[in-house]
Amino acid sequence: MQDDVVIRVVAKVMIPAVMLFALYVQFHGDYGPGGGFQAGVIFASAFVLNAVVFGLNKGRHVWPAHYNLMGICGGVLIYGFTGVAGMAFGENFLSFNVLADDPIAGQHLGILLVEFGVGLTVAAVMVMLFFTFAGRLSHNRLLSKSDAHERRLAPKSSPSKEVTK
Amino acid sequence: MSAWMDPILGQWNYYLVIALMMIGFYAVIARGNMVKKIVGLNIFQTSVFMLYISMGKVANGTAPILTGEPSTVYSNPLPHVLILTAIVVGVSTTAVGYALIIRIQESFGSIEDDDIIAMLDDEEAPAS
Amino acid sequence: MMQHLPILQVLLPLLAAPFAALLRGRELAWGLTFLTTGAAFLISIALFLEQRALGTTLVYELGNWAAPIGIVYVIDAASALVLPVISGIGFIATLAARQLVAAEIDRRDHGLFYAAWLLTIAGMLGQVTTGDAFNIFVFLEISSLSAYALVAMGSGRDRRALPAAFNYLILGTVGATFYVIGIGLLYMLTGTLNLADLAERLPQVEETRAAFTAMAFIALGLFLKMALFPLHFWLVPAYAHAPSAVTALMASTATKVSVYVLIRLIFGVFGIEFPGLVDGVGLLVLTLGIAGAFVGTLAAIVETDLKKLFAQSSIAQLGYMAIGIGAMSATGLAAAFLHLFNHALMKGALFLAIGMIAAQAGRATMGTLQGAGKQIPITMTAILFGGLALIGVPLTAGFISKVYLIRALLEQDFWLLAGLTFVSSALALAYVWKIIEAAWLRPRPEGAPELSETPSQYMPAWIMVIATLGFGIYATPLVDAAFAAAHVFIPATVGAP
Amino acid sequence: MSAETLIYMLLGLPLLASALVLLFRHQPNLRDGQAVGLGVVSAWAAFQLYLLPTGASVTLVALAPGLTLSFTPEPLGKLFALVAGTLWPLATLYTIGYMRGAKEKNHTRFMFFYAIAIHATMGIALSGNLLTLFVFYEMLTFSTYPLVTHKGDEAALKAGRVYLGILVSSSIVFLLFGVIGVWALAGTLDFVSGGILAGKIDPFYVPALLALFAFGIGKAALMPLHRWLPAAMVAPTPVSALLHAVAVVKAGVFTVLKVSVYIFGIDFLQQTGGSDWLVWAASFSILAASIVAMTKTNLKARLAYSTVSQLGYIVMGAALATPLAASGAALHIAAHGAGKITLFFCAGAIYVAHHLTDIKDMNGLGRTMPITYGAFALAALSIMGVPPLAGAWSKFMLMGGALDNGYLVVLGVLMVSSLLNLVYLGEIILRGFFASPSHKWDGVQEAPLAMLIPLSITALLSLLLFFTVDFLMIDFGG
Repeated sequence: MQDDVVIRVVAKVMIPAVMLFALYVQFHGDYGPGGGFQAGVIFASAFVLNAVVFGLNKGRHVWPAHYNLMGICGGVLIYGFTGVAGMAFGENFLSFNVLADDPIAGQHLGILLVEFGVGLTVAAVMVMLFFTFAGRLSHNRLLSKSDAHERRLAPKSSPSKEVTK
Repeated sequence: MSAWMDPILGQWNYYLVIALMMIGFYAVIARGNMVKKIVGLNIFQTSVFMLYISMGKVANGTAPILTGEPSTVYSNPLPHVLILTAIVVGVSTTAVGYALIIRIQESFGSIEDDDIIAMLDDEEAPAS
Repeated sequence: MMQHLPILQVLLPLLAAPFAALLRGRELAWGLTFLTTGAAFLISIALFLEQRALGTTLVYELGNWAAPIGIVYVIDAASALVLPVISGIGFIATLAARQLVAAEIDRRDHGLFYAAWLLTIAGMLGQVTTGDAFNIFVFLEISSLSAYALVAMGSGRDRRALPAAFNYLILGTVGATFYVIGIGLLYMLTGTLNLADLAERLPQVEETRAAFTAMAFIALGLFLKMALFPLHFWLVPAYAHAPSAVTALMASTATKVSVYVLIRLIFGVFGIEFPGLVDGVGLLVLTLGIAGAFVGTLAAIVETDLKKLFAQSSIAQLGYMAIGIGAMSATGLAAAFLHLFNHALMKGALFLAIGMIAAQAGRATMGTLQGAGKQIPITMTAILFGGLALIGVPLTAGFISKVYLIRALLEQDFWLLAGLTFVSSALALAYVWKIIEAAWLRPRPEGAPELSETPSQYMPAWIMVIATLGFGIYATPLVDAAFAAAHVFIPATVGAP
Repeated sequence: MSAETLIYMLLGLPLLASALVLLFRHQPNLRDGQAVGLGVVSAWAAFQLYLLPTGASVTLVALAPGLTLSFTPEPLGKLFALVAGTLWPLATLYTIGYMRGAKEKNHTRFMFFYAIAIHATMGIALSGNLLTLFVFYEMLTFSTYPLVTHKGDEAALKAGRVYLGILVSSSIVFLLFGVIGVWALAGTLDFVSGGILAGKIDPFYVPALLALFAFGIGKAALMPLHRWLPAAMVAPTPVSALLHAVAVVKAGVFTVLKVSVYIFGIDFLQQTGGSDWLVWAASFSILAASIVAMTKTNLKARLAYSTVSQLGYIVMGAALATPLAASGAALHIAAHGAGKITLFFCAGAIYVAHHLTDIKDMNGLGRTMPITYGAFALAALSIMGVPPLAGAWSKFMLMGGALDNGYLVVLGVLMVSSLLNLVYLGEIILRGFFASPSHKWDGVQEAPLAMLIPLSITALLSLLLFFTVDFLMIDFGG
C-alpha cells in the first residue's frame, strides 16, 4: 500500500491526530468519558495504521519489539505502585487521598497515574498483538511451504524412509 | 401499550441478548473450525456485554456525566465499568485463542477439530 | 504491616509477574518467583493463624472505600483455610519447577513462563480473598488466561498441548461467561455485587425466577470450571500435555479454587435456606459427584499414561468434594474442605514425582515405570504414599477426609450413597496396585531409559508426602479449621466434630 | 512393673529385635541369638501383662476427634498377646534351625520382617480401638508379604499377588468401610465391653454391617475369602507355622471376635439376630474346608485347609453370640494356635530332614522321626478335640454355646467336622507309623535340635493347656 499516494498522505495526516486524540481521551478520562483502556487502544491504532500503510518493517522500526514487554510490564507496575504508594502513607491499598495535600487533588493524581499505567499497558498489548499476529502470518506462509508441510507428512513417510535405507 | 404486550416489548433487549447468546453458543459447540469457534465465543460474550449495558439504562436517564442540575436522572454507570473489564478479558481471550490457533495450524497443518482429533488418535495408538 | 496482609497476599505475586517477565536470565526469574511464592505462603500462614486466633472475619477495604460501594477483601475461616493450600502448593511447585522447567521449556521463554505462573497463582489467591462477585470473575480470568498459556507451553515437547489448551480455553471461557451472566442477573435483582450484601438482600427476591436462573448459571459455570462430571473433558488432556510443573500446580489448585468459589456463592450468597437448593442443586451435585467418582476411577484404571491416569483420578476426587457439597450439611462442607486440602497435598506429591520421571524419560507411562522401584526407590515410594492417600488408607490425609465424607452421608441416612462412595474410593486400589506391580514386581525391561534421582529432584514431592502423612496422623487442628470454615456457611446446629 | 510399661515393652521389643537384626547382619549368631533372647523377654512381659488387672491405657496420638491410636489391653487382647508372645521365641528358635538346615537365602531380610510382623501382631492384640487395630492389621499384611515371596521365584510372586490382593482389597473395600461406618454411627471406635452400637443403629442394618467385618477381615479366611491362605504356603515353613497358624490368621479371627464382643456387643447381636447368617456361613466354611483338605496330598496344603476349617470354629463362636461360645472361641485361639504351630513345625522338620512334602511319600516315616511324629500325633489329637488335650475344651464350650442358643444343627456340624479332622489328620499319623516304608531309611534321622526343641515344647503345651484351662478362660459375662 506504500505506493498509493492518497493513502500515504492521509495516513501521515491522520496519525498525529489519532495520537493527539488518544492523549486527550487519556488525560480527560477523570473528568469526562474516556480513560486508559480507550486511549490505549486509540493510541495503538495509530501505530497499527502506520504499519498497515507503510509495511511491517517500517512499523517495527517506529515501535521496536522490546518496547512492548517494557510497556506492558511498566504500565502494570505504575498501576500497582500507585496503589502501594497509598500504603506507604499508612492508608490502604489504592487510597489516593494521601497522595497530595488535599484528598481531592490526591484522588486526581492517583487516578491520573493509574489510568496512565492502564493506557500504557493497553497500547503496548494492542501493538504487540498486531505485530505478533501479522509477523507470524507472513512467517507462517513461509513455513507452510516447507517446514510444516514436511512435519505434517512425517508420520506417514517415516516407514518408507526406513525401507529405502 | 397493552398489558400483555408489556413483558414482550418492554423486555425486548433480553430477547435480543438471548438470541445472540444462543447463536454464539451454537457456533462454539457445533462448528469444527477453531476460528469459527472463537467467533462464536465472541458473539456469546458480546451478548453478555449487551445484557449488562442494557440493564444499566435508566428510563429517561442521561449519560452519567455530572451536569450540576439536581433534577437530572443518570443512567447507572456501574455495569458499563464492569463490562469494560469484561471486554478487556474478552479481547485477551480472543488473542490467546487466535495465538493457539496459529500454533495449531503450524504444527498440525489444520484447524479443523475432526482432523486434529484424528491425528491425535494416530499419535496415541502406537504409544500405548 | 499486618493489616495489609490480605491485599499483599494477592498483590505480591501480581506485581512480581511483570518483573519476572522482564528478567532475562532464567535463574533470576526463578529466584524471584521462588521468593515471591515463599513470601505469599508465609502471608497465608500468618493470615490463617491470625484468623484462627481472632475467630473473626478480617476485612480489608481497597482504597478505604467501605463495603457495599468499594471492593473489600475478606479473610474468614473458609478463605483462611484455602489460601495456604494455594500458596503452599505454589511454593513447593516453584521449588520443583526449577528443574522441571529447565528440562521442558525453551530457555528464552522462562521469563514469560514464570510471569504466567505468578499470575495464575495471584488470580487464584484473588478469587479466594475477594469479597466482590465481579472481582471473582476478574481474578478467575486472570488465573485462567495465564493457565491457558502455561498449558500451551507444553507444546515444545508435546504438540498435543495446543489443542488441549484450546479446548480448555473454549470451555473455560464458556464457564466464566456463564458465571458473569449469573452475576449480572443477581446485580439486576439486588443492585449490589458485594457478596455479604448480596446475601443480605437476596432473601427479599428469592422466590423470583431470575434468582433461580442466576443460581443455575452460576452453578453451571462453576461446574465447568471445577471439572465436575460430565463437564470434565477439558481437564484430562490439559493436565496430561501441560509441562510437568504446570500439571502439578494446576492439579492441586485450579479446580479447588472453583470448588471454593462454588461453596462461597451457593452457600455464602444464596444460603442453605434458598428454596430448591437442597432438593435441586444438592441432589444434582450429589448424583454428579458419585457418577464422577466412578467414571474417573474406572477411566484411571484402564489408563496407561501416568499423567492422564492421575488426571482421571482428579475427576473422581473432585466428585468426592462435590459429594461433600451435595450433602448440604456442615459436616459435608467440612468434608469438602478437608478433601480440598488433603487432595491438593496428595496430588501435588504425585504429580511432582511423576513430573520428575516425565522430565527424564520424555513421558511417564506404565512402561516407563516398569522395574523403576529399584532404580529410583525414593521417588517411587513418594508415588506409593500418594497413591495410598488417594485410596484413603489410615494414617494418610486421605483417610481423614474420607471418614468425614462418609460420616456426612450417614448423618443423613444416605447408606447407599455412602457405600457407593466408599466402593469407588476403594477402587482406586486397582490403579495404585497397577503402579506398585509395574514398579516393584516387574523387572526393568532391556533398553529402558536410565532413571536417576537426586535429593533436589525428589525433595519437593517428599515435602508433600510428609505433609500428607503429617495431616493424616495429626489432623485435629485441620479438622477444627475445616469445621470452622463450614460453619461460616452453615451455622453449627448439627454435627459438631 | 506397670501395665503401661509392659505395653510399651511388648510393642517395642519386636521393633528393637528388627533393628538389631539389621545392626548385626554380618554376625549371624548374634543376630539370631538376640531375637530369641528378646522373644523370651517379651513372652515374660506378655505373661506379666496377663496377670495384671485390666484398665491400663496408652494413647499415642489423636488423629481427629474420636480417632486415636491407642492401646488398651483387655482379657481377650491379653490372651492373644500371651499366645503370640509365647510362641514368638519358640518360632524364632525353630526358624534358625530351619533356615540353616534348608539353606535359605536372605536370612537377614527374613528375620527383619519376621520381627516386624510380630510387632504388628502385638499392635493388633493390644489395640484399644478399631482404627489402631486396622492400622496394625494392614501393617501385618504388608510386613508378611516379603516373607511369603521369600523364595522370589515366579510361583512365589504369583502367590504373593493372591495373598496381597485378597487381604488388602478385602480390608480396604469392606473392613475400612465398616470402621468408618461404626465411627460415623457411634462417634467412637473404642472397644467397650458390651459394645458401642446398641441403640445407635437400625437393627435392619446390623447383618450388613457385620458382613462388612466378616468379609472385610480377609485374614479370618472365611470362605470364599480363604484363597490367600493356601497360596501363602509357598513361604518357608517357619512363616507358615508362626504367621499362618498363629499370627496372621489368629489376628483375623481375633478381630472378628473383638468386633462382635466389643463393638456390636454379644447381647445386642443376640437381640437383633444380626449374626444368624454368620453361623451358617461359618458352618459352610468349616465343612467345605475340611472336605477340600481331604483332597490335598501336599502336607502344608492340607494343614492350610485344616486351618481354614478351624478358623471357622472361632468365627462360629463369635456368630453364636453367647458368652459361653465367645469364651470357647477365645480359648480356641490359644488351643488351635498351640496345636497348629506344632503341626507346621513338624511339616518343616520333615522337609528339612528328608525333603518330603507329599503325604504319599511319607509312609513309615514315623519310625525314622519318632519325636516329630509323636508331637504331630499329640497336636493332631488336640485339634480333633480329644481329651485330655486343649482342643477338647474349646470345642466343648462351642457346643455348649450352640445349645444355649438353640442351634442344634451346629452341634451336628461340629461333630461331622471332628470326624473329618480324624480322617485327614489321622491318615498322616497312620501312614507314618503303620504303613510299609516307601523309602529305605536306616535308623533315626531327626531334624536339627533347634527345630526339635520348639516342636516338642509346643506339643506339650497342648497337653498343658487342658489342665490350666481355668487360667485361660475369659468370662464374657451373661
